[in-house]
Amino acid sequence: MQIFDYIGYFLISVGAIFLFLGGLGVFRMPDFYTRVQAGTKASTLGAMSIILGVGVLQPEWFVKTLVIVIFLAIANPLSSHALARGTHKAHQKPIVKDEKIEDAYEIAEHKAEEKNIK
Amino acid sequence: MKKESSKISKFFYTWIFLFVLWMAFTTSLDIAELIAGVFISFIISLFTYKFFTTTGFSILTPKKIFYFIKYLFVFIIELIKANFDVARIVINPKLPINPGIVEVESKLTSDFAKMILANSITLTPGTLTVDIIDNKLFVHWLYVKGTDTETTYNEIAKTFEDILIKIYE
Amino acid sequence: MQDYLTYSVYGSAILLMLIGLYAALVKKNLIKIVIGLSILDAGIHLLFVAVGYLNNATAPIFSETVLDKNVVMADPVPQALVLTAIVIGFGVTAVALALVVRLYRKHNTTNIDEIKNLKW
Amino acid sequence: MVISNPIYFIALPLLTAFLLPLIGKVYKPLIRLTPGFVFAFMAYISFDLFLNLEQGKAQIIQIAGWAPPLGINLVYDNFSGFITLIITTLAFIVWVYSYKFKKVGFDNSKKFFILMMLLVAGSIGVVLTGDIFNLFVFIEITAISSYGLTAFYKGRDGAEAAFKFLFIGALSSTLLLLGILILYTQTGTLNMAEIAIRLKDVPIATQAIILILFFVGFGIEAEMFPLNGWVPDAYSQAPGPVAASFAGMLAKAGIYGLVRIIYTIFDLNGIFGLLLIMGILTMIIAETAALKQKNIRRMLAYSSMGQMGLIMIAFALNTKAGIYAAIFLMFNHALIKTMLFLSAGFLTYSTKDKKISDLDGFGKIMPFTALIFGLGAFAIVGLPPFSGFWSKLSVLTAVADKTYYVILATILLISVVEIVYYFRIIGRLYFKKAHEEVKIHKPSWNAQVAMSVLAILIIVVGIYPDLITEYISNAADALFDKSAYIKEVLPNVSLN
Amino acid sequence: MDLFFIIIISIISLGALFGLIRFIKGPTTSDRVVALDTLSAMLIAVLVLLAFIFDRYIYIDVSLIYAVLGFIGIITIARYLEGGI
Amino acid sequence: MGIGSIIFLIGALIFILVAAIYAVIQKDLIHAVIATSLISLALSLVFYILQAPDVALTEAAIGIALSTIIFIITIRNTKRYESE
Amino acid sequence: MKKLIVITLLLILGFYLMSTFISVPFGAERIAGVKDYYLKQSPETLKVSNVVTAIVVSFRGFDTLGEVTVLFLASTALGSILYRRRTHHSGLNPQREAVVSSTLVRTGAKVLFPMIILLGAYVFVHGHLTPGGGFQGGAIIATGFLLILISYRKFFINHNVLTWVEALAGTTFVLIGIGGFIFANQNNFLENFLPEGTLNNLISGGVVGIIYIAVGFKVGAEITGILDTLLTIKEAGLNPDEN
Repeated sequence: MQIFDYIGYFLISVGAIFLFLGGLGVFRMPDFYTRVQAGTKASTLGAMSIILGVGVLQPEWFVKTLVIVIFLAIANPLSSHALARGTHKAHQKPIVKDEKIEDAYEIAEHKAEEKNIK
Repeated sequence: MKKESSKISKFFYTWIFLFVLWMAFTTSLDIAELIAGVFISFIISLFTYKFFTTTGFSILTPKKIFYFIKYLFVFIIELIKANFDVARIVINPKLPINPGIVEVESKLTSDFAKMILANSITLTPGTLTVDIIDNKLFVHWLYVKGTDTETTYNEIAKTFEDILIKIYE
Repeated sequence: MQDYLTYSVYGSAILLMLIGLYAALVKKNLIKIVIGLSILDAGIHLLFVAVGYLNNATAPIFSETVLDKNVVMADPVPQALVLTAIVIGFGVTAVALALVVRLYRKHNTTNIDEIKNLKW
Repeated sequence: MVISNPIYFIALPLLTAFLLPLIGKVYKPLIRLTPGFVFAFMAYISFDLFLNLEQGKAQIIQIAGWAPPLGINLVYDNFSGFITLIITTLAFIVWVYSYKFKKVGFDNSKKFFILMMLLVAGSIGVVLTGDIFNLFVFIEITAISSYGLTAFYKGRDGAEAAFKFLFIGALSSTLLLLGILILYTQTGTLNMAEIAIRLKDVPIATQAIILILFFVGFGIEAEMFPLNGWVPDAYSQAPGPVAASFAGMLAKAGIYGLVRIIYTIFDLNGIFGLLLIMGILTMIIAETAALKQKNIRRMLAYSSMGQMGLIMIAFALNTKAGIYAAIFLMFNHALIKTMLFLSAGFLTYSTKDKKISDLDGFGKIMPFTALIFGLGAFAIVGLPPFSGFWSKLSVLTAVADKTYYVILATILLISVVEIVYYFRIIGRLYFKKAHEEVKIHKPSWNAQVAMSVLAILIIVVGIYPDLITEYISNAADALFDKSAYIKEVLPNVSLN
Repeated sequence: MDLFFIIIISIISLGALFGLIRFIKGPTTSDRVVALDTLSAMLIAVLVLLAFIFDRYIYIDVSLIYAVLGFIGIITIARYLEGGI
Repeated sequence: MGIGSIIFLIGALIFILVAAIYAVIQKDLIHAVIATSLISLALSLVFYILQAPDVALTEAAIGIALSTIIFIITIRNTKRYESE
Repeated sequence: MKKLIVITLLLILGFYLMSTFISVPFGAERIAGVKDYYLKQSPETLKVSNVVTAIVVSFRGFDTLGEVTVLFLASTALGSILYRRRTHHSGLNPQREAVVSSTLVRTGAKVLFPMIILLGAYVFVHGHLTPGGGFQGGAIIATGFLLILISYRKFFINHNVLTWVEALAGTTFVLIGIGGFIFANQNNFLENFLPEGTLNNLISGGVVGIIYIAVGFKVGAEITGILDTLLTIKEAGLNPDEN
């Protein structure tokens, strides 16, 4: 069972590094949207990796760790998405480096509003 | 879109799903636990089956299960690949990014499939679903490679959607 | 090591209580006062659980791996009391916030200096 | 034995409160009737139990079948039984008074009675329980139901009063919790009798800290001096019967908890001095503040605080005579203040500000209610032949026995102040001309019955104080004899 | 083996510290919520890790519940931001 | 208690204190509420390390979602900013 | 100035508290108290593996009754302090209602809701075996309803059902207590009158599990009621005075 141990420890190490990168990403990125990108997702992967690592190390725990991972995989992107949407609706726009890239979502919202007014 | 499955199929699907989840929670084959699980999941599915699933058992054909497993693999590979991508960006002192919100058109019709697609897009770093209006996904992209629908579809959604269509449509 | 932990855990719990008390006593905003009260509650819950901890103890739950009666277990009594206290605190917070909403409807402000029909 | 068990004092009101919303769905008038049946039944049980309780004995009720230091236990002895008797009787009378309460309709009367029911249950729980943390839980129950009841009327400034109450209440209950925690760390138990045994080994400084925390915790409900800012507001903004039950039940439960802790658990000499100072401060400040009040409800509230101060002084004497006097005062204060609040509620029913000056000439307009109010005023300042006289007399003799002459003089002086402000109202009631176009609101028959019962009780006790003095002296014995309490709760533990 | 976990724990703590700094700095509400989200994901992992270190299987329930409930708090705040509640 | 747990314990305590001070001084009430949510988060870690999973669970269930939302609903019914 | 006085007072309080708590060092062995009985009695007599649950529900069950009452009281008091809408979404702010949540959140809520309820049920059914119990399970269930309430603003919680669940669960608790009064050996309130079963089994602990289930239902219904009341406060205007 040596091999499983190695896999488990490897997963835990990778997870810890990703959690660290998640924190760093949240800290370093320039605006909210990029922070969500870097932060919550890296930390989600990190968390999933650590949890699975523990599951591999302790085979009896595996099923439950899997359940946690699945919940995380459904719930965490949802919350990131909801947060991004809420922030956008609160008129906080993403920064763009390239002026040519237009905010497609804003345009679509404007269209919808115009439709409503008509 | 296909027509919805019958109530009975939906109900039993919910019931069995919840029961399996219960077994995962308890991780025990004790007879009392199993009976409690059957009972509790029965009660919960009584008032939730109407919205828990639209497909019922029709989703459980061998082909679809096979594609689902394939999807999981593709997803995990994408996840790892793109995470290292983000790691590269975060560690790089210059932060090489070119962010923007782009539009992606999806061919999926089922709400649940759209959720899976959007979650997958969100979880693969570099992209974040901001909203869905009808079949248009608005995605925040860390390094925009083009704003026309074809590029965005190919770059962001194609890998996932090819498989999802086979499962849900 | 032990002294160090004693000071840090109890000290921060007491500090947390004092911060909450400070907010509750000094702040003028009703919601801030309620936040202060909930921080005060949090501090006291922390103190309870810290008192219940014993060196090298495990949780007071006899399960698969811990059926052996010689295992050191954390004191279950403060934990049980704190469960009650948390739920009671939640109830009080809910009532307090409902009162805040009522006061706001009537006076159109959440500043206690401006609400003084009854002489604060 | 199964029917008359103290557990019903708590279990029954809780059960009824839980069931009341369902009962309302079956048949709406039952919402008003059921509480009455329950209160009547409780009053019956409490008479039955109290009259059958031998002197110096206590009935220990174990909960969940665990013997006292392990489980929670209720202690029904002469003292707690007497207070329970007062509370249950008053609960029934207040129900009679408020039976037709609320023209606003079914939903509100449901909430009112649920909150009222739980206020009664909580107060009785505070009185009966023998476990320190359980005491905290019941204090929270009484506190939250009082917040709800204080803010019950939407039109008044109830929410403001309730928030003030809640603020002070939440702070002090947190400190009480802290005191319980320190007590637990020092003694390792939560049972009051066992704490009393083990507290001997605890350093005095720690005991003092615990004591101060407890003072703060109970002081709020006992209306003790620095913590009674909520009292005038809550009393004046709450619905009439609620103010009456605050004076009759909440304050009694608070002072009961305080003296139970002081007499049964602690063994410090400094306590009584502290309580004495607090009592004097409370009394002087409250009574002088009462003199200035224009709102009758606020005046009654301050007067209530003053009476609580007097009760504290009597308890602080640490003699049997003092305790006797204090319990007698509690009894009288509960009955008379309830009566005053109930009648004042009708006197000022249709005035907006409840001002004292609005009462001019009401003696002729509402003769019955004004008479009741006058009776109450006479009784509370301690004039013979009402029951208040005897209690005041016993307080004075108890103080004189201790040779605290300065305090004696203070009490007498304060009594004069009391007489001044009460008689001012009586003067307005009977010797002033009525304002023109006063709207009056005749008390309904049930309110009249409630007030008459209280008045009759006061007069009967005033004429034959021997009716209850024996019980009160038993109650005083029960409180004073700490070792008996411990022996009853923990029969297997030898003292010393 | 202890050393391994100490290193892992230190790395995670460092990451959490960055999250805390972001939380304090803000500048907007959303940024703080992102920090909270990241921290709660870290917490879920940490709870499982600690359950392994303490070797108590039943502790995992706490982590499971955190995974389910943590995101509801975030969604609530998001709904507040978009003006939905 | 192992050294790893102690690192987390001290770290969480620092988190709690910083978040508490932040909650008190912050003028934007929403931020203050998010800070209380962070307090609950760290507090439940502390409870967990102090071998009280029951309490950690309660703190998680009540502190993280329910307590936060009742505050937020209140704020949206009143004012968001604390005035001077 | 006021701040300075408060800070000084608080520092004095803090100093005294600290000096009190120094006498009980963190983690050191304590004075022998009731906890040793509890740790012994709970697995042996009561057959409940989670000692905290045993204390909360059996040894100090009266506290729990009080605690449930506090929540019930809070939800009643909330109802009397605030007005709730009578009928289906009248008096709600139409602007807020117009901001629908995203399709993703709504789909996610649909899928996750049954799982959250199941998790809550798992937590309170296993209160005597694993961490958690009635309160935690109830809170989880309420959070599940919260998810639905914030994703679907038009979702209408049937208060009749809540009332029934709440009343029946509370009644069950008290009736189990009275059952102990009638059926148990020593005729005590809340005493266990069912067989204890074996340790670490779902069916163990006698009435403990049943009480915790009742508590779970009651807490769930109460907190859901509180949340719904708070979420649907009328936007403006109080009813005129009733004196």
